[in-house]
Amino acid sequence: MWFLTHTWILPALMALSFVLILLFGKRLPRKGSEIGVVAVAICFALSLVTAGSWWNHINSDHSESEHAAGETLGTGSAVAAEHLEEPDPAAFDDVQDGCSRVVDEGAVGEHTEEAGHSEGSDEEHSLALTPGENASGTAPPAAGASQAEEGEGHATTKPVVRCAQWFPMGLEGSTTITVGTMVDGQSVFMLFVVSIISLLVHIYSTDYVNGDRRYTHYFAFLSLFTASMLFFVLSQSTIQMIVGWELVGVCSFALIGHWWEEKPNSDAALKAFLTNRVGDMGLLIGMTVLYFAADRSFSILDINIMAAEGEISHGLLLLASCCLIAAVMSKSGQFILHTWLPDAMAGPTPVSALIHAATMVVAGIYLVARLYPVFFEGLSIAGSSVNLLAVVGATTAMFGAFLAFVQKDVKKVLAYSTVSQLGFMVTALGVGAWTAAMFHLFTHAMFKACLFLGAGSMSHACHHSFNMVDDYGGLRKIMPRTFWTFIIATGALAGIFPLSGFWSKDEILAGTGSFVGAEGANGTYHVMLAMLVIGAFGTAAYMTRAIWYCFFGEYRGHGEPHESGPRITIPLIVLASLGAVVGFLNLPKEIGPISFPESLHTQFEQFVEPVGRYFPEISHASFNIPLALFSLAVAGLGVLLPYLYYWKGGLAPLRNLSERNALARVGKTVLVNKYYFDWLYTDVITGFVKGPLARAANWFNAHVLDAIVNGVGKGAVLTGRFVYDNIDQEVVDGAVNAAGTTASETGGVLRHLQSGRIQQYAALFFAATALLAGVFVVAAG
Amino acid sequence: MTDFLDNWGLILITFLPLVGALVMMVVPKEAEDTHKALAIVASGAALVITILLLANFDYDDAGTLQFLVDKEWIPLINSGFILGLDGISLPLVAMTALVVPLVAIYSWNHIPEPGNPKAFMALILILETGMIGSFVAQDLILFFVFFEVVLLPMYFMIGVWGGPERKYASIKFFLYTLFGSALMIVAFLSLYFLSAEQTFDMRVLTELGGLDIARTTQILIFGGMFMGFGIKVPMFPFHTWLPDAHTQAPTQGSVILAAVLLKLGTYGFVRIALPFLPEGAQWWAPIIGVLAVIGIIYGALGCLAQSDMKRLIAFSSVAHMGFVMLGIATLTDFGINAAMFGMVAHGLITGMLFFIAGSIKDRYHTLEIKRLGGLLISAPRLGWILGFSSMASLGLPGLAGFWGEFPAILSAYQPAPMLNEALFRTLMVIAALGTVLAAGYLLWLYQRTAFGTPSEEFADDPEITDVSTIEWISWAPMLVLIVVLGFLPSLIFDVTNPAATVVVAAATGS
Amino acid sequence: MLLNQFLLLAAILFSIGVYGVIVRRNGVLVLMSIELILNSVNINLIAFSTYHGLGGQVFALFVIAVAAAEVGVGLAIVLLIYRNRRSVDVDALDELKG
Amino acid sequence: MIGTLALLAQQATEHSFDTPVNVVFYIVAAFMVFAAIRVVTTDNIVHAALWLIMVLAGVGLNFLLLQAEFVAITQVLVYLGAIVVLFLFGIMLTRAPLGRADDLDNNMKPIAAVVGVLLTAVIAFAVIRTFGDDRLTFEAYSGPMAEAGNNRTTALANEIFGPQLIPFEVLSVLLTAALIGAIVLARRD
Repeated sequence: MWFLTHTWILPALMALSFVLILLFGKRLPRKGSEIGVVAVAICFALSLVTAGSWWNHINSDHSESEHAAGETLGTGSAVAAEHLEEPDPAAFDDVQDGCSRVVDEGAVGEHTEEAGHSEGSDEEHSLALTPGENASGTAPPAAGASQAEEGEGHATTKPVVRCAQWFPMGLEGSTTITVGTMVDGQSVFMLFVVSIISLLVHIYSTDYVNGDRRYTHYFAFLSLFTASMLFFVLSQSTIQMIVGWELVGVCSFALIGHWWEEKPNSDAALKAFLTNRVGDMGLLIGMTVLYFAADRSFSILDINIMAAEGEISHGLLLLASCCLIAAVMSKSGQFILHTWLPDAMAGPTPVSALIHAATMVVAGIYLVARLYPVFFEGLSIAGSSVNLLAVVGATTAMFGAFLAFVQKDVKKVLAYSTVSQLGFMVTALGVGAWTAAMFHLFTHAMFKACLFLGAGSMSHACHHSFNMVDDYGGLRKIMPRTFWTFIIATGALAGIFPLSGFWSKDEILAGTGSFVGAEGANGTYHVMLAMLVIGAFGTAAYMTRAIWYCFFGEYRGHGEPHESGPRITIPLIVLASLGAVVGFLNLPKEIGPISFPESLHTQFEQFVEPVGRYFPEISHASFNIPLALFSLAVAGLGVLLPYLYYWKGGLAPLRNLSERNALARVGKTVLVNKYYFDWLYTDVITGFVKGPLARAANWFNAHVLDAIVNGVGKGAVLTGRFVYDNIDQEVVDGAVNAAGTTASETGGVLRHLQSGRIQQYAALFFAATALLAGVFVVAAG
Repeated sequence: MTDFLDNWGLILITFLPLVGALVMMVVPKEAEDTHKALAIVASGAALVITILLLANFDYDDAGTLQFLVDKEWIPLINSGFILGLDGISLPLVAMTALVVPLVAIYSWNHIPEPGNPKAFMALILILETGMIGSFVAQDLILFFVFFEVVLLPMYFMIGVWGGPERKYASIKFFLYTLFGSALMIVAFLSLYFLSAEQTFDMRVLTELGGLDIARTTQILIFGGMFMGFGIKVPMFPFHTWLPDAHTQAPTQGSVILAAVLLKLGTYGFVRIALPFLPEGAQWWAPIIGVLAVIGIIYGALGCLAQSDMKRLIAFSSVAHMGFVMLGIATLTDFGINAAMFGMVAHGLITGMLFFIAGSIKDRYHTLEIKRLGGLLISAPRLGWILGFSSMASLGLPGLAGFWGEFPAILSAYQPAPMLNEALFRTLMVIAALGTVLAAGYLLWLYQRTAFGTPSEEFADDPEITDVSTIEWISWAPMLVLIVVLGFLPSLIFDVTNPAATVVVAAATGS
Repeated sequence: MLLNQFLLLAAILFSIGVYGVIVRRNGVLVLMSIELILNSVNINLIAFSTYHGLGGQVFALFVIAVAAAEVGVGLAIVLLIYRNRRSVDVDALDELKG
Repeated sequence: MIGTLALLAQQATEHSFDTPVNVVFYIVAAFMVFAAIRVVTTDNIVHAALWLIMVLAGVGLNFLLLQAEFVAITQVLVYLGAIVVLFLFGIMLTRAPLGRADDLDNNMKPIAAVVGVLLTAVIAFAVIRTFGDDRLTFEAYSGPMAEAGNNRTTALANEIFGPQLIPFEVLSVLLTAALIGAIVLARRD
């Protein structure tokens, strides 16, 4: 339990590491990388322990209840209704007072001993505010009975929430903005993913960027990157999420632009940051809407509970989820805001691995998963067949895969592959397959990190080129370890049985609920299934193409490539093995006739998926053998066709198709130009804002506003000069002078009035006339 | 000790700098280092006393005035010498007391042409008196006097130590603000004559809350104040003095101008205009909101078109103050708090940016963005600080700028009940767009100045050195504060919140 | 037709004439501006004559005649000044200065 | 043309013909204002004289609209025929710069502009306030015209040589004096 209440140590440790590296890194023997590696290693260890604690937590609390989360939950709405009416009184035992208004006011069980105990010494808690009272005793003790009934016993996840007051707002602090940690299966599993990928990337980097210009800064920002992501993952309030979200963004900015001497790199960094800023607009607005919708609360728990229990109007939820989808689109590289992701390859390769597997892009998925009730209710995911989230995801999954076909740069292939895979995850979330999305995130993190690091390994060998078409080839024999790990990861990505990708992707496909004989899905998303299958086929095909270019044929580059050192290959091996086996963590309950024992199946689901008031009642699609075979066949076809084309020289009609067929040519041009989105954003939108629009504003400033001001100013100065020349100098000064010199000079004053310039007289005359006449006219009227 | 602070604390921080300036008068002009030291000592002493005041401030009671000084001043018109400190004044006083010594330290080896530290430092000290005085004055006439005291030193600073266009810029600045002041004093006087009790005492006027003043009259009087304060802020379309003044002013002038002077306007809105004239405020709030948002977008677009770094930063001020004004216009606790935070954050961040711009100018002798480049190579630390400040300026969470922007946007979603919700929600969306543009121009600036390799012109220029010790000393506190406030926003919100709720209650009549 | 449209036109012409009188430095141009003024007066006179009888038209004729005389004398003066000073700059004529 | 316009003007007393006359008036008026402004702003003296012709012609047209065709003709004859020619002579005799010249104006432009605007505003205010929507009826002409057998020029002559005889005589003396004076002044000794 101690580990669950003190998870703040993880981001704090990484942040400390950042500061230490920045301050002392350069003076250390290994230029600061040792601090980073040690810190992240400790983090990894802590995350493992935390995961263990969480496992104990959910099992010990519900040892008497069965984990029958699977299909039982989906059996009917009656269960859900009953569930809503009688919330488990103990569900929020582990939520500290003041962290969630709903929990404070509503059915709160006894204050657990741990919670009281944990408010011990650390400064975070000394700040803690404890408004609201424990309305203990109001909770009905009937929940236990209902659990016993029918053997349903749906276990309720007890999130461990700790928080401290960040700042007060409003009358007598009517709103308290809190900062803290919200620990449940979802965040614990993300802690694990982030820290393991980060650890391997750190180790890998010590070799990969060895001797770099800014080695120390590189590690400092890796630390900060990890810290930000951990901070984001552990967020207890939405405002904290925003902070983590943006910090992740700025770290990726710094790392993508790591080699900022060259303009393309800094351009890519800027593009990444600005695109994300566009999405952040949606984030800020969405969070604002949610804050007011949840009756002025930033607490994720509050928002989720209120959204899940229908206390927020559907319209507001829809609005908020649409705004947040914009944020997700930018952060997770979803279609039409994905353009920054491939460009982000300008950063060092380990950073790409980190961005694509565990941090930056995953943040968007995590955001949706975290606030899932908002999306689930807002988009009416259950029982529907189309919604924005699913459309965005499926489109991305399909079109991203197409784009990967025409890339020459191996990293860009992988980048578009990430875009496409993120599309899978988003679709999964969009169709209600929450667990499938999380599971795919998990498996994808492993094999995609492996692929990126493998690409880095190849480029390390081939003179820092990533151009697989021109500079690679035949690396199979030269770099066997890289080759085999790459092959395994590719197989996982393509969804080859029994590698991890197969299991997670199959779960997503089943989750669309569209395939014949599908059971237990939330809705029937036919279009999504079709697009995902096309995406899956594409994935297998472009990865096979990449493998051909990288590892087979003749070496096309120059110099003598060589296998990379152990600090590079060991992370590869670790990741490849993980990528191969993690799929078994979430085995279905039964595959046809074979049913797995309880301790084997759906372990991941039990670990990760929350059950309770703060999570919608989602159901889980069951494993479907025909679908699994179908998807396997699709992947096999995806491998087979390129195999015939490249290895065997077959499929002759397809060769140079784009030179013969106009339609194919157009298609290829569109793909090479990335659907013209870059052109639209850079040249049209940015160009317009930075060029004509900004210039127009500036022109307006200089020629209209300033001209008015200057005109008025000049008029005033002239009037002033006139007054000065004719009245002040002549009359007033004159009066003073005249009075001072002699009183006998009668008419002296008048004499000075005469400047002798007729026209001044005329002007004075007319002005005076006009004024007098004006006075009379007005007075007379 | 506490008694002493209670009675004399505010008087001391207000007038110590002035005393310092007077002492400098008797020191001969040639003793330049003495002058600089005197200025640092005088402003530093004010800072020390300010810190003592902060330590003795009762934070639980931040909504009421503390360390009150109430002396008879001009009994003929019921104007008293009233000074007081509450949650609205406190952050601004603290920031002023901090920024001025830093500027004085920075001046140690950065006296701009044509030299003469005696006059220069004396002006800075007089400025400090005026600024702190404005923030602690609790009497309209007294406030007005201090408000005007600020004007002249700044005029001379720009006009004497400024750039090539200094005459134009200084006169523009002077006339603009004077014009605003004229309308403002008229508003003050009419308030005096029309209010139930004929007094200039802000405490009384807050309590009256526009009682006995007809709605239309309130709107008119508010209009006068709007011009006076709005020009100072500066709000679109009265902002055109700002880019010129900033571009031409010496570094120190720019820093003080950005950090403190602009806040006089927003402070005036929060302290005077809103609580005194609630109905006027409610009528004007949508107008202010719209102008603020125009300012946000317009300032950002203006930035994108600039070729001069200092001018760009000046335009960014217009945008940032737009967020502050948007917060004020919502008449909500969130909005006012955000505005208060925004003022401090903008003061620190933009002040910092102007410091950097000044230092770049010292090294490169130009601020033309397209001639710069590769700052991270020529002067890495300076480049880092610039990057850091840019990030803070574009409202990155975790740094101070964010807490001025996000709550302001948030507050516009649900403005005070009597305001038009649809309008403000539109404004919210547009303001959010402003954050994108802000990122655009700042990163674009950063890319072109810091990234890349230095141009041949400056590649081996021996003058381009990294941050000097003096610069570190004068910058470090601001940099640290930007981070600290970013992670512990409660440092300011704790203080402003009680006072802001008072203002909101007064302005919305709830 | 409204009476006012003529009167307003006359007012505008008058003001333009006044502007010219104040602004122009060349004597001849000042005289031209005076002509503008006189003409605007004429418009007024005739417009009012539609209400008050033909006296207005008669006076307009008188004004035209006087204007002719005035221009004659005025130009003579300008000529004389030019002859004496080789300039017709009205600004330079500050003999009246006390 | 003159006849047509006069006819038009005459018809304008009736409502149905109001609009075309007004259209003519506003076009002429706008042009006159523009021309007058050019007179006082152009930096070429000869152009100023030419623009002045335009204004004066416009004034003549206005006279026609006001059914004062005799004055209109006099205007054209005297002004356009005599006075402008006199101006051109003056320009040439004073050796004024015939092309563009930059020093035709003094530094009082803003003041003059303010004065001008002020004057316009005051007059306009007074006029609009006083006369409002008064329509031109030309009824004052009907009596004298009936006396003169429906001939307006005769009526005008009756007026001049009737009630206004003495001013007319005085005017002729003035003209003679001016003539002599002008000769005296301009004569080269």
